Amino acid sequence: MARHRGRGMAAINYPIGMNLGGDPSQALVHSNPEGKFTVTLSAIDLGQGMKQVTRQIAAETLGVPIADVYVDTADSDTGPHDMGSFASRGTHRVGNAVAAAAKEARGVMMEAAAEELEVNAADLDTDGRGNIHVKGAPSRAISVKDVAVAAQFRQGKTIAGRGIFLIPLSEVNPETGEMSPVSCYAHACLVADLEVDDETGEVTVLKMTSAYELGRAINPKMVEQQLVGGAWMGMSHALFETPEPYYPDTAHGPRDFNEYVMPGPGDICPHDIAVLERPAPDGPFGGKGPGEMCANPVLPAVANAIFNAVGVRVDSLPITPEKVLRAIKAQGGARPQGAPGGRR
Amino acid sequence: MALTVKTFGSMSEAAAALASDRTARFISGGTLLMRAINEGDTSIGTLVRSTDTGYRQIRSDPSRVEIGAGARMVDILANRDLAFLHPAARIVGGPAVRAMATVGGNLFAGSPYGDFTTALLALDATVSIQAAYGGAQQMPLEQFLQSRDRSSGLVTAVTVSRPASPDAFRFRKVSRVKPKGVSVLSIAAHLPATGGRLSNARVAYGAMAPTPIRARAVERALEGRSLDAAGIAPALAAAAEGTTPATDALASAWYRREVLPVHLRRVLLGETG
Amino acid sequence: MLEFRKEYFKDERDDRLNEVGQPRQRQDMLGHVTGRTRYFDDHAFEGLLHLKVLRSPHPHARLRSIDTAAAERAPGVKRVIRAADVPVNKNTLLSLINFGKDDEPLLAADKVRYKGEPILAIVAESEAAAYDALTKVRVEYDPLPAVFDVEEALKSGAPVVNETYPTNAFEYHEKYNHQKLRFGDVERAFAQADFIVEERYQMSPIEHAPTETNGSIAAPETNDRFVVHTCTQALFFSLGTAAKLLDVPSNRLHFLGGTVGGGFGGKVDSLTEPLSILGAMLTGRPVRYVLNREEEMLYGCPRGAERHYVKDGVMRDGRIIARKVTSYFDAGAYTRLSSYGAVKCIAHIPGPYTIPNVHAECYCVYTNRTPATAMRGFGITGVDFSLEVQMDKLAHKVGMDPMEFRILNAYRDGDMKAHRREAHNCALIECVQVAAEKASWPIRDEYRRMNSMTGGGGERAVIPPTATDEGGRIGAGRPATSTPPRPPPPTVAPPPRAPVPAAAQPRAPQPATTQARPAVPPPPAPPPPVAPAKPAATPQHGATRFSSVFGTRRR
Amino acid sequence: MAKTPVQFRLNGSDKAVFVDGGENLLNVLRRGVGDMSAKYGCGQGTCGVCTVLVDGEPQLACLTLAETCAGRSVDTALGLSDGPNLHPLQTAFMEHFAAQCGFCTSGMLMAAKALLDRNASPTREEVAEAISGNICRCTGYEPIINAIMDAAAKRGGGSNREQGHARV
Repeated sequence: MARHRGRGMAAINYPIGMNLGGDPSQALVHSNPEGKFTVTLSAIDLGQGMKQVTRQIAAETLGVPIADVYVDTADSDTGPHDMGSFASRGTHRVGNAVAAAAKEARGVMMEAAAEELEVNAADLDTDGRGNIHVKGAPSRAISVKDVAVAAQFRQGKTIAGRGIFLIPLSEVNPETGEMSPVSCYAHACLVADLEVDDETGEVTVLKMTSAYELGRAINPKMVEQQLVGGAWMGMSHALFETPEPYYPDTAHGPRDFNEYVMPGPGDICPHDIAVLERPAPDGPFGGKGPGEMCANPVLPAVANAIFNAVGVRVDSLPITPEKVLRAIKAQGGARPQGAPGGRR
Repeated sequence: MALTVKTFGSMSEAAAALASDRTARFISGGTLLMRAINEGDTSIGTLVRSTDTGYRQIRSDPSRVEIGAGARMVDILANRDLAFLHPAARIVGGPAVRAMATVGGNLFAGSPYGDFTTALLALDATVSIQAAYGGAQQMPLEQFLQSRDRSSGLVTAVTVSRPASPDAFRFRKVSRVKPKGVSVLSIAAHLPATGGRLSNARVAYGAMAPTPIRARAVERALEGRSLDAAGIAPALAAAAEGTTPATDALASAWYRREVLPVHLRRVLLGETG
Repeated sequence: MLEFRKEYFKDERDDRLNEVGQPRQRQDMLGHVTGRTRYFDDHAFEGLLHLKVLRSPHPHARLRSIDTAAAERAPGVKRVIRAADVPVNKNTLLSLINFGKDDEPLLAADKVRYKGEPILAIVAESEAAAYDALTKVRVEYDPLPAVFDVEEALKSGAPVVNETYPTNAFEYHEKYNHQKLRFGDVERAFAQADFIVEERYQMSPIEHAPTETNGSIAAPETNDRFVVHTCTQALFFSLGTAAKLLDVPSNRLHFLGGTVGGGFGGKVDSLTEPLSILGAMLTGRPVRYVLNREEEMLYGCPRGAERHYVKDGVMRDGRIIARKVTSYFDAGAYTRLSSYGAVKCIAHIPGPYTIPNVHAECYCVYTNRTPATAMRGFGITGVDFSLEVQMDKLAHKVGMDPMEFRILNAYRDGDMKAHRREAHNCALIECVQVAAEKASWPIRDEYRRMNSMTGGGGERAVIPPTATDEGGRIGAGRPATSTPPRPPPPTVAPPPRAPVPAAAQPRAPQPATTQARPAVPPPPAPPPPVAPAKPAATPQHGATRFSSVFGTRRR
Repeated sequence: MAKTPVQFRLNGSDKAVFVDGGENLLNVLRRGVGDMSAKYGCGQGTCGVCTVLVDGEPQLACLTLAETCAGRSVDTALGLSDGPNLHPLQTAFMEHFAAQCGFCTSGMLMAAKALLDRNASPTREEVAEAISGNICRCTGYEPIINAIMDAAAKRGGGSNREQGHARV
């Protein structure tokens, strides 16, 4: 009986957004007479944080505090069109649309402020705390609230903006596959350390160490949510999950969460993450989108670490204890491959 | 379609109600029956309940323990006198399931559930059954399990022998998910020894057949042997004898048979992992 | 444990921002922890009815007869909905953007193509009443032979799963039974390679398993409209799909959602909304249709299975000179989104590496199983698994450290990718370096000094002479399976060129010399070539929103 | 159909409802009295998103026959806060970003409360065990475990906090 340690790595990139029918998103931004803003969308928050990501992008673009912005989404009567929340498109596509709408609204706001301060709008800036001031002369200022009141009740201006982001669809060449699939990519490299029980085929992931490049992290805590939870899902895909455990045989499909196995709270491991930010030139503040790619490097890294531990290649997902055990038996026993990358 | 719930103060009344209605089922913790109802099982027309307090009681004496069929896993875990059963009770579901699931219900849970029953089987349990009309009867658990789907009457209690010593009783459940998962297999073993030699060992398996089963061949192979690598070798060789494990979403029959001797060895030698 | 490595790419960022980059609390968090967040099912309606569907027990069968008389008389039943009640009972999800042919009924009409396919729906006063009535429906089936393996399905004589695609493969460009990628000449490169590694990879289906199952509630609203509370991941996709199937103007549907209990791709297919609305239309009452967990697990559309054959030619010094991939996406019985997954797969090959010869084919194949759909990492997750395990094998084969092997072959700014677009904004090398450092995985100094901004471009930006072929033409018989036929002599017509990304990015300056970069082997002597050319600078195709991506007309 | 009257206490307030035969507590809470905090996730007892406390014990509302709650006390996530003052678990979940889609959160909180009410200073393993019947598909459990540990520490327990991860 033996447990063998193994270490494996994988590196990946991931396309942000999709190439179908163009990939448009729209956003509307408007202020109430108190200078408080509402972003109106039809994007979906599935937990990935769409509402908060777009809220921060809007606040940053408008130059107002986060508390002065709320996002209202997914009422088809009021929210303008959006393709949907998938393909890692939310931060990039919807974020760009929101930035565009907020920019337009900010333009009106600055014009209204300029009229109140009797200066040129180009000479004004926001302080991010709810005030607009003359560049270089912070005392010549007016609050966003006063601007909004003036715009509504004196100037007859709507502090509002519309935004759309569209990457025109790119035809795929039937002969060569030539196309512009997306505009930017996120990147990752992940190291998995694990242990394989050579008598039962059971794999225990002990640690993950990773570097993710995601463009600008719009909200670092939400990036962490995605990366930690996504890597868990990657581990789950690698070792546990499928509704067809004997694919292509369709029998024995799981009917509940007892039979559809996923790592439990006792199966998780420490994950040491570094985030790199190479801003996407066409992303909102350089944002890309970590939502999907976070899981992807875990699957091959785990498979490679199993090889490192016991010398067997399981090229079929999920890598169940049964597959590992069968491979070890076929090989005549575990053959540890030594430690790549030195001590662990 | 319309369900009727009937509540009785005594088990004998409940047993009579159960016998008089083909669509009646006795509901205890509800973890099996309520799921079936939620999923549209239309064969259930009546739910029979009992508020009989005796149904939940645990009575112990120095050699035997009688556990009311309505005792829940948390009741077992709260009872210090039943420490030998705690490992088997603790692996039933999560905390909420353990606050609902009863010992009686576990007897009816099909593979890959019902691992508490595996432990009861290794402890030489007998089942007390209240007949529809008339008195109570006792039946060895092993015999009960063979006929449980056809059983009439109402299970009121389970009685088990105390293990010879705390170390003489071992229980292991193998799951894919930690800390809570259903059974790839489970093993319970009562290993009384005198002078380092085993005698009358009882070994039971869960998820190695449609119901928990006794591993008779293993028990025979352990008779008079010592608990060391050489002593248990014949038992390991006979580990899979009599098993008919299923292939399901968790594991194949091949895998269950293949790792059974490994886990049996780990149980017998007290290895971790 | 999470740290930001701000020193990387700091010259490309302005970090002086007020809100972006700040760890602000989520707008929805207070609602979550107080139990007050409202999901689609958290809306109360007086007189709510419940809808359940009858599902096929067979993976493939003709429907001989359906008798609903007893079910209609069952207690609490308000309405039985049959295929004939669906105004437009054929759709494909991507028809809204003109991709693919309508191939899927809302309720099976004459045939079922997977186990669990909905045949009819019952709307009743309670879920229990609906379940009870389902047991009273009598259906006679004539079972048909079924096929479950993607390569078996492509063989001649295999059962036809979906008559819309009689060869069991999605049709690309109305011409091929797969999507092609051709870049350089892999066969010549294989002949020059020091090692060839050829492997097969398989990913089983994966269920999204969100804690909230798919569902919706539809209710008559004032003004002859219907309000729909839904967990959809794509509000207007679902609205458009429902409007089409029910043949109603889109402005008669008022969709509300946006707060969803997990999706991961499993809530794009609009599984419940059309039937909820139809139920509300036919009964005049609010109707709730929510999948139970077993339905969600087995019939709620998984991430489809994928099979990838990867053949690589690698030199002793670690350079990969050719990569050939043949991929099969198991769509199940209907297209849903799998057709696009295959395109995403093609665009992703050969992974984040600069390889001078690449050849790939991806098939979207129909089998008699639950239709697959998108899931987190769609079209990529299974490819990355295959390619990165393959990379590990290649590194092992040439005796290189796997980290260094990745860095050596990594794409860099200015490199030409196999789909004929220049790479920019690359960061693979840096990720590998940082992960190695954090994991105390030693890599040599020369590999630590490399970066994504330098060493790319130049001859790495050249589109090589490319051999094309017409293998897999629709109507030319079933394709071979694991090894696609070697094509006939290449065509001569140069392929049309699609646009360069409109957002032409400022590129890091190219170094005058290229010593630091790994050499790309000179392209092999050109076969009768497709003339390489720089991609056109202006888009050839405009942003016509509803124009066809692939020339497949909407039905 | 005959309905049965059932009275129980919900988050400290008396409720009276009529239930159908065989109706479960989850349905009664959601459709009977309008407490939507407990969710439907499976109806099988395998996901935990309907976890509530019945007389202080965690139970799965979907598997609880409603009429067995007569005269008993039911607590849900809606009753967790004291007016506008959040329960320490709620605060900790917020601080640790321990929710994404939020669908499992109500059940997680109640499972965690059941633990902390009995064990003021749980170990990581005990926390993992306490939420082992609750599925979260988003977070990977790590932030949830951290939040519960933190809430315990801030309530004065937490002496068993330790490095490392739960392996139970």
